[in-house]
Amino acid sequence: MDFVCNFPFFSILISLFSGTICSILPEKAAKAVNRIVIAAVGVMSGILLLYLLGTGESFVYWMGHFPAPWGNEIRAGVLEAGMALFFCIIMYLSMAGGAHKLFDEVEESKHNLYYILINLLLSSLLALVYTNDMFTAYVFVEINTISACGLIMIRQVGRTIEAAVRYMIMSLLGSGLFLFGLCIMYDLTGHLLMSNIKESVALLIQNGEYQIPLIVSVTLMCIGLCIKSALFPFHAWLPDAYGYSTVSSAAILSSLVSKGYIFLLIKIIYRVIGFDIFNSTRIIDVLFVFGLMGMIFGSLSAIKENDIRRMIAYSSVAQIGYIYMGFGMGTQAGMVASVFHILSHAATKSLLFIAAIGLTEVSGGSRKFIDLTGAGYRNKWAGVAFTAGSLSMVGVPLFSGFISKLLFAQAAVQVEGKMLATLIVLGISTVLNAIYFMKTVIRIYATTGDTSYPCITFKDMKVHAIVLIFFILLNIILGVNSQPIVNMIEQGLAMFA
Amino acid sequence: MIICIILLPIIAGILVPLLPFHKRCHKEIFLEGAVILNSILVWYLLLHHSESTFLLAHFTGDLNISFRVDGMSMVFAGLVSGLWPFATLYAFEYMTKEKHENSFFLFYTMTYGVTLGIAFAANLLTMYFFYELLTLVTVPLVMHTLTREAVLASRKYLYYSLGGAAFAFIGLIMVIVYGNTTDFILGGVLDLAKIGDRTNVLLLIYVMAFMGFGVKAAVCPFNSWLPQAGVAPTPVTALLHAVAVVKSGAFAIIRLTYYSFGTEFLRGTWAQTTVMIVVMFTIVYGCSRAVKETHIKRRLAYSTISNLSYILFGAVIMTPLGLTGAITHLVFHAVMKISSFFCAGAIMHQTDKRYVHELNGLGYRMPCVFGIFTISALALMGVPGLAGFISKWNLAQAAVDSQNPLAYGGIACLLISALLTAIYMLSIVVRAFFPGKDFDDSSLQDAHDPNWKMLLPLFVFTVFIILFGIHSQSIVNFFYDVAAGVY
Amino acid sequence: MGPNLWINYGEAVAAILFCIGFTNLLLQTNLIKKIIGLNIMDSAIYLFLAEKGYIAGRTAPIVTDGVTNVEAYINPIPSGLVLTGIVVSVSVSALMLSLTIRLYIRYHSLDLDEIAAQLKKEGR
Amino acid sequence: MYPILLPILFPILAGLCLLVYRKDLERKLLTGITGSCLVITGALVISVLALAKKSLILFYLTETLPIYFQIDEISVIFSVLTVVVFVCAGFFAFAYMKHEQKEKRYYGFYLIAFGVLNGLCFAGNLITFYLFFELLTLSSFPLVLHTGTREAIMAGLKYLFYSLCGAYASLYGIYFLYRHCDTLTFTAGGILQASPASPDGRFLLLVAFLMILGFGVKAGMFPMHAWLPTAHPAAPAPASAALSAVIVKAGVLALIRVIYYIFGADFLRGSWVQTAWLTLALVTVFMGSMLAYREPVLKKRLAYSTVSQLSYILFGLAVMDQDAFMGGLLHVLAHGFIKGTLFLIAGAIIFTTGKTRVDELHGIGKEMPLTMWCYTIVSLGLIGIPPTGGFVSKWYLAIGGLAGDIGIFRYIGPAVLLISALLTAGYLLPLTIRGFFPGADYDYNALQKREPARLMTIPILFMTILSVLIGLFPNIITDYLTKFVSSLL
Repeated sequence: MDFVCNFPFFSILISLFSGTICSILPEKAAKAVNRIVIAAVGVMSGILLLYLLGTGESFVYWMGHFPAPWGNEIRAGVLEAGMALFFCIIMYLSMAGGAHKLFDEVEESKHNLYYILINLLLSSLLALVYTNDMFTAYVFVEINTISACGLIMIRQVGRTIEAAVRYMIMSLLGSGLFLFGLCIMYDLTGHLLMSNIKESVALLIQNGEYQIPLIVSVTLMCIGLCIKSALFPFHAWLPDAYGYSTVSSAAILSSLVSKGYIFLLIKIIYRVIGFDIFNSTRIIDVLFVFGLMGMIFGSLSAIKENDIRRMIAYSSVAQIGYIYMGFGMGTQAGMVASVFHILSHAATKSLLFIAAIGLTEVSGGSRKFIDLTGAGYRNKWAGVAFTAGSLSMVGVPLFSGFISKLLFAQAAVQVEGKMLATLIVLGISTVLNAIYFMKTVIRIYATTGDTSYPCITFKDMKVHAIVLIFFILLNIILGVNSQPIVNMIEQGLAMFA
Repeated sequence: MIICIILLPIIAGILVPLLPFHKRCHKEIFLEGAVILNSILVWYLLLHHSESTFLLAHFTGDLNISFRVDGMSMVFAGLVSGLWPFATLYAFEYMTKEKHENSFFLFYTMTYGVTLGIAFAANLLTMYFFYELLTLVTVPLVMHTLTREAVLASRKYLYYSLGGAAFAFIGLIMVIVYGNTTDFILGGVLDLAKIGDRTNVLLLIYVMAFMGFGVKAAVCPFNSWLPQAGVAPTPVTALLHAVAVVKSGAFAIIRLTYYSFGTEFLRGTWAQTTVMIVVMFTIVYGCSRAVKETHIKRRLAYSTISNLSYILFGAVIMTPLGLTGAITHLVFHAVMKISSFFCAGAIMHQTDKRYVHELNGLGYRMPCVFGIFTISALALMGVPGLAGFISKWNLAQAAVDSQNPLAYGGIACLLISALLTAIYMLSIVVRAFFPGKDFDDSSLQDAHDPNWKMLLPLFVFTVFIILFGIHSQSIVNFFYDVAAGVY
Repeated sequence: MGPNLWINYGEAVAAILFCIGFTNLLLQTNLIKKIIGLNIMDSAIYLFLAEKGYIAGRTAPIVTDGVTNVEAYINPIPSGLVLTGIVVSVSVSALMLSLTIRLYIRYHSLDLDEIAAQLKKEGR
Repeated sequence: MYPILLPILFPILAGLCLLVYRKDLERKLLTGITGSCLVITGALVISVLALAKKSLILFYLTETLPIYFQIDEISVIFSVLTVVVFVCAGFFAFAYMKHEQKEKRYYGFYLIAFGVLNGLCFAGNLITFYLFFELLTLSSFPLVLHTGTREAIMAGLKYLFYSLCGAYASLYGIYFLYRHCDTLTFTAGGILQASPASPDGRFLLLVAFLMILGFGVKAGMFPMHAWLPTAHPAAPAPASAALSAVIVKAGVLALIRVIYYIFGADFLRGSWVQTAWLTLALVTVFMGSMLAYREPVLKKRLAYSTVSQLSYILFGLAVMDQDAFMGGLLHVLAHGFIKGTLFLIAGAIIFTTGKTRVDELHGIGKEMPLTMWCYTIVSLGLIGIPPTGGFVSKWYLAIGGLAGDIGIFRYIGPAVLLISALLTAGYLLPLTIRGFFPGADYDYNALQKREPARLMTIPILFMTILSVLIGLFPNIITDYLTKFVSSLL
């Protein structure tokens, strides 16, 4: 086994321990450590990705050299490594882009805490990505929840605490369900390692035994993860949590945390239940319908919203609907589209959050649309970035959003019964997206607006601007050069099976 | 070569705010030079084009951004490149009274490149890409005055266009999935074997895509953005919202119908009936709204709505003759409408009058402008000897030839619309030239014809209106060849 | 499934308890009651796991008296899972409680709806 | 080079020059120019009719659509009428328009309309015809709204939109005809190949009906006649004369061209279209007379009379019989001269007395005896009393009607014509009676001779004489026409 194969384990471990270290370091050092860790994990994931692309096969890493079914395992394929790399990039950029806001909004003494939470979050995300063990997944789901909750409430305002409580409650409901489903699954199969469960499930299906408990178990796990990733009817906690927390948190939460759960769901679908078995259940239809409804209702709520951050948050609901719609199609192509949309949405949504903060800064800190009038002239970079993000969301070619729409639509055509519904809802949702995003874009360029607000030039916000540029580039890379990425996703999904 | 043609105006546009021009006339010379140079290049390319496809970039899978010169693109690119230098010249004079000149010329010139991109697109994806881009670069132009009205109009314009594109996108997907290729091939690219029994679904998608692209072509019920967008400066309204933008909607529909879905597949189906009814309704609807409207530019905008549907009517007849008619009207209407819009702009620029009832007696003060306006009005009505008659003739012949009873009704719609056109255009002319017995023209002492920068384009367009009217043979033959796929 | 339910009454009880906890966590407006609901829910799952791991007539998987025969003990993995679960549950409960305290200090209320109303009044 | 174009282009260009020339001309100069233009044009027309080559293809609009001119017998009749009426009414206008504003504009459009009418007469195919038909509308509506009162402008617009409406309805037909004929060149006997029974033929019948309705608008046929009574009174009197005598005849010419030269009488004979057309024509004849009978304003009364009389002609055409057709053609000439004269007289009366209503005109015959004598003579002509022009034409119409293969209309037609003739007497003669026999209470002391200026009386007199001459020597015309009419039918 190559040395590279240790990287998944290393990256989880580094981020976990650096979190602990951060608590005793001075603030500056903690920040440095945090950045270095994220970068290092990113680099490791990159190397791992290259390595896996080279070998073309996934590998299983035995923790403590206990073989299955007793030991705990880590498994790395192209998709896992790619996700890890992507998460690191987004996280790094979000941290850098929101750093200045962090100082304004969070008490001095709590900065260390913030870095701890970020590191913890990173480790839990990585664990969710890499683990091959269901119970480990559960534990890290909880860790993820706790650290995410911390990220929300680190800004000590009434709203955020309340949002954190709500987030916590919903998450606990979700993880409770997940755990229960997991227990039933364990009861049925006697295994906790994904590959072993899959074999047993296949056997059960073959023998026609325990169908109902199996379905119940899968359903419980699905619902649990849906709640946690804010699929449409379970999204009530989301706008406050994303809307009021500090900007880095919002960006990370919306683009990474919920995506971590979704990724776990993908793993469960492929590696635990088996893609075909999952598709033969009715669950996908339910997911499909909820996905479609999420696309519409999320956008409708966003149109009604009068607060730019909350609007973006609602837009997340719609975008998550896209992803679940992709699951619901029950085809390989749909899955590829969903995974691509995970990437594309992550890149775009964090861009939007970071750009929005730039716009509110030059509007007296207000996030109401009326105050944002002309903000695009006062903060040019943020304006351009927000426009780019919006266009991507609307699905203008060149940006990543277009490709994911393209993939979704192409996937939809292959599914006989769901084609028309998907295409029409896709169209309507694009119109709705156009309405609220373009409304904002026009608003920020409408008039020169209130001249009493300061203008910000490139010098005043170098880091912010550079981060935004990177985000836009990321978006365009996803949009223009999508074929290799799509190939990679396909390869990764193939490795899952 | 093609890429250079598309990029040149975009770069020139971007340079406008960046270069330090000492005098306004330097800027004018720079811009006009760039535009003329580009037009010359375009014509050179059209006359020496090769069949080959120029591949710019792979997108995903076998989707790519590529360009090619074929018959339709020759028509559209030739039209656009012919009109743009004149419109730019006109804009110089017009914009002396408006603010933010630089940003105006930035986007105005960029639009040229983007429109050419639509014209030269070799496949549906490329066209879709430039189509979206066109929306984006023209929004700032609509918003240019930054008044509340302009902001609302641009918002609406964006919603409609992007929303329409979303549905057009679905059509694109269908072509990708069920077609052999996305390239434009006259006769369509759909693979009937792949379709199987899903014909009806495909037809539904066609109708959706038609309406989607139809948003730009202001098909009823998606037309209300166009009159509102009239708040933009007149060069924009004239060139973009009478020619470049709206015609690219029609152009896209032609591409979709003839080059992607294929007329063989569509002719005689319920989809054809549906879109034809929509188009016929729009023809009459646009005109009747124009009659009711008293704001000159909005009136012309409604007229554009109706006339665009003439083009679409030709297109949905789905025969080579129909396409010929559509192309003829696409070109001729562009010249007629830009001419009448420029007249309206000249009136606004010289007198600040915006409503029809304010025009009494102006004909004697601005004889050139109103004379030209009269000619374009007559042309739009379809008086023989002017361009409009020929295009209507071709459309009607195509409709008669198609043996489709609905198309016969369409001809009736054309004629009703012609009558309404006479009403709304001639009532302006009559007011201007026959103000009534007791009219006191002392209030109009200051009004006079504009200077040469405005008049030259007008005269040139008028010459073309008459020229096309009395000698259309060669150009219509060319269009017929285009429709038959010779080029 | 009917007779199975009767035979596996332990699991049935666990499921019922889970539902009770779940409902409490979801529907109670009082934060403390919510946390209690959370604990009931978690306990139900532990009960379920313990029930599953139990084999009649054997003892806990702690080596006593040097008996290493596998037959003597129940399945150790569920027990391990329960222990892990308890740890997680404790930490989550602690976090929730601390949040509750913060909210109480700020708004002098434990009722989530009332807090929400106050927040709305605050206007941000 | 193209002599046939001269009578068309010369007045048009002259008119355009007048319009475009921005400064005001001295009145004498203006009338001089206009008058000489009129005379030159008249001479040109006559010489072209007599001398020039009879056809010309000017250029091709589209590949198979030439602008084509051709002179045949119909052209001769209509262009002679045009020349006479336009020259007379033009000279009349020099006196009449003295007090109007913007005379130059009037003469400009008048000349253009003259040229366009010549073009219309010479047009050799349907497209050329349609071109001049549209141009005629456009060049003549400024004449209608010339006075510039609100009423006049509205009347002008009404005229414009009615005419365009009709023109477009016909254009609809042209589109279809073009598909079913190889060419649209006027050919005696028609060029349509299809048989009325085939599906295409059935549709073509509909098309024919539409075209009859459409061109019928110009000819004031019911139900699209409403513009006529509005436009005529609003226009200056010479313009009304030209309008009523010639321009509305363009509709008649159009129907002749379409029915006899494109469709062919055989195609329509016996079809429902013929029945409908006959019905409409007779309804119009009767209705026009009735309305005229009830109308107190002189010019409006004459306008309704025009409505009625034009439908005499249309009836003649609709019968599709040689005699009736001949009658129609004769009536074109007779009515043209007579109605032109009547309108000029009405203008002269308005010009000198300022009175417009018939019941105000007691004793007018004493004041303007020459004028009123002319009035009486032409009135008798219109009623159809021998030996005036109207008698001959109505005679032919009645004979044709009786002989025609038109079922029950064989009886209804002549009867309606007769009733209408009675009504004509009823609405025209009261003016003569009042004018010459003002009654006992007429104050003879206040009487003053106020015969209008020579420029007015001479045209009136000239046209009166012509109308009588037609009645006296109809053979010249009928002989000229007989052969060609038989070739048509």
